[in-house]
Amino acid sequence: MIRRKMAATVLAAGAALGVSAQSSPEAEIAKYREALAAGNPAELWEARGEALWKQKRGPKNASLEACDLGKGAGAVKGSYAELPRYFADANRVMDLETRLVHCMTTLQGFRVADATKRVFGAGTNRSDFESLAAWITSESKGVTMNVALDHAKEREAYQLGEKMFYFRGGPHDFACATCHSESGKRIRLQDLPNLTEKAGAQLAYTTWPAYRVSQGELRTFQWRLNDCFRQQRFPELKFASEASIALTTFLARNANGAAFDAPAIKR
Amino acid sequence: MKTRTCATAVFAAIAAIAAGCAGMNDQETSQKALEVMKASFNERGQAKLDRLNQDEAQKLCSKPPSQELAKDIAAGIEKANLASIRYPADGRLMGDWRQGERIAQSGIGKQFSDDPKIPAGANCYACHQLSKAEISYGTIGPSLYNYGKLRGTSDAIQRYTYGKVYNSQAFTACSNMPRFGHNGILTEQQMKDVTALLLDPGSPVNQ
Amino acid sequence: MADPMRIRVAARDGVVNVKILMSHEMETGQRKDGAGKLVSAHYISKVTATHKGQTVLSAEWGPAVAKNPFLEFNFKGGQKGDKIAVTWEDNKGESRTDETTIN
Amino acid sequence: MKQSRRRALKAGGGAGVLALLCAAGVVSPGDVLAQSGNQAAFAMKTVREAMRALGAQAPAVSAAIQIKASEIAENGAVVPISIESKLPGTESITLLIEKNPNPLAASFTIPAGTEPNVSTRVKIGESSDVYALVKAEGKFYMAKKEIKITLGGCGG
Repeated sequence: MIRRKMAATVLAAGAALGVSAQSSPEAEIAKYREALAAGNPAELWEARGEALWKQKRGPKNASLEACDLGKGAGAVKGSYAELPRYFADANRVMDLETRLVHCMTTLQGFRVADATKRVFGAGTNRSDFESLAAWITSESKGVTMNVALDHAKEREAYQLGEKMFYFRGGPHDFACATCHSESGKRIRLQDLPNLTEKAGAQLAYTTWPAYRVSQGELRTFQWRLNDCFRQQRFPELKFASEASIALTTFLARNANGAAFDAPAIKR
Repeated sequence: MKTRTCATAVFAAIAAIAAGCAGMNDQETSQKALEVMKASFNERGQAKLDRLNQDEAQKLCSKPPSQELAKDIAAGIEKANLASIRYPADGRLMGDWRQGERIAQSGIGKQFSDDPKIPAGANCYACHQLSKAEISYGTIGPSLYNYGKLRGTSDAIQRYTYGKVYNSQAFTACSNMPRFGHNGILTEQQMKDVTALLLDPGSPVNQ
Repeated sequence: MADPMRIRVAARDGVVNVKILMSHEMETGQRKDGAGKLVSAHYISKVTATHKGQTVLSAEWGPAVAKNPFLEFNFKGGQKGDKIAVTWEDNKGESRTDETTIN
Repeated sequence: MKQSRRRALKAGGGAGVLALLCAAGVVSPGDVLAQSGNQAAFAMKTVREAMRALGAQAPAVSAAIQIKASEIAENGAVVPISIESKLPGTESITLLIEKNPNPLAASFTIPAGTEPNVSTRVKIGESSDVYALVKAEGKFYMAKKEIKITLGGCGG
């Protein structure tokens, strides 16, 4: 009964669009997105993140200012455009969030379990990772994506990530590729980026993290992967897991050459 | 068109370089990727780790769509999947299109965030145009508007349509479409209702 | 304590453009939490913006204003260096004031 | 009734935020008091009642009021809307959303020197007419625009 009412609304919408609209649904949605961009609540997370970065915390009462994100201790500007990367001190490839866990444990003395207690925020229960990532990534805005595959482990991560991208599984037989390997497709009314082509990978990767208006939260790339797999009907992707780093390496590398443009705002 | 091919080629080249340097062959890489995935997921709700265990079709279809399957392999997938289809014992393949429309609109079911007690939807509109009234439809699959009007409701069409919903890969190996009956996403009645949505002359799909 | 607002002001040809982002949940009072319990209404009900102590905009809001509210307006007569202050109050009596300078 | 509607919205769009949406604009009677101003109007259930509570009996439609918003919003949780009045002596601008449980969403008082042009973002539970009510030189005028809310994609 209620659904019928909703359907009727959509029906009316369709009729109105067909007859009287001066502009297409696509043009109206573009207008909607433009209006959103005029003020991005991600800024609220960026401000919190910068304060968190500088705040002395944890058993060692230290800030994260000595954290090496790949360009030297404390160098934040442009660092995200080169992540994920191999870190010799950990002898592995890390994405931003994984590196932050590393710094929180080594510099601030947090136990991993404590540092990762809340990886995705909900309302006033905020995630430090989302705040930190908002600020750190904002310091790469405009910087050209440049993820290297110089180290063997970086190349391996890319290669594994590619395999995972095409991995079909679960009750729905979905892979990342099911929705993201053809150009010009959409799900419902949402355009789907083709992540197997440069333009699509660049557009998608450079616009995360993003403030999701549907959730009223700032979400990072770790969240993006987690929620894609949820909708793929997979089990839950572990935060900062090796698979998440491999997939991120695959997608970030494919975005090389594009100017980083996040935190963004999305539906 | 040309630039697209070009971009794809460059892309493939990058991938090849990446693959070449890491010193694993393709099969080893697939094996390692699966191991890494198994260590990287947690069971949550109804989504257990066994969802990472691929069946034959899933294994063979884990590839870029541009990479075509050998004809005999594709035929093998289709044959095995065709054999899995179970038609209703009562012989009736068309249910209630009104219920079918509801099922086609609903995207819930089988996610770790879903209550397994609530019946799953088929989420047809996510990928297909069906009725003209619903403007929010996807384009991953072909438009099914006027599906029944164009094909009629002969026994053969009913069997094909129900079968396609039950197991899409019986007819197209590596189809993007979920195998709703084969994988237990929809019940028999739900598949009948979706078949009716597609075929019933009274359905909004055929107006 | 509520998080600070982000206030952006820009003066051009004597017109000052003000953009404000506020950190607030804007709970409607109708949403249920994970445990099925109703989350009580909590929303900004009043906003006042002042320029050198004079009100340049005041607003009354209900809970239909979106989470992490955004507000934009323009006023005439601001000079570089003038202070702009914005205050919000919510239905639970919490409030927050932040300031910025026209640049 | 409310429950099933919530479920329907959820099925279509996904996140639990939609549950919040369908309730957008609801004020329980207890919240209405406490503050000065137009509080009674915020509790009204129809556009007409809300306008009356604000003192607007039968506002004239005016082409001098512009509601700037996209005709389609991708998500009802955040719908950007700007209202501009070209009526001389504009004193206040009020935004109402017909299909929300409590239509009155926001009301702005415009002092002299402030341009009668404000932008904000609101929740809209379902496709709806939105109204801009403007008080200028002591009289009320209004404009109307329909905004459609589309359903989201993926798995929700």
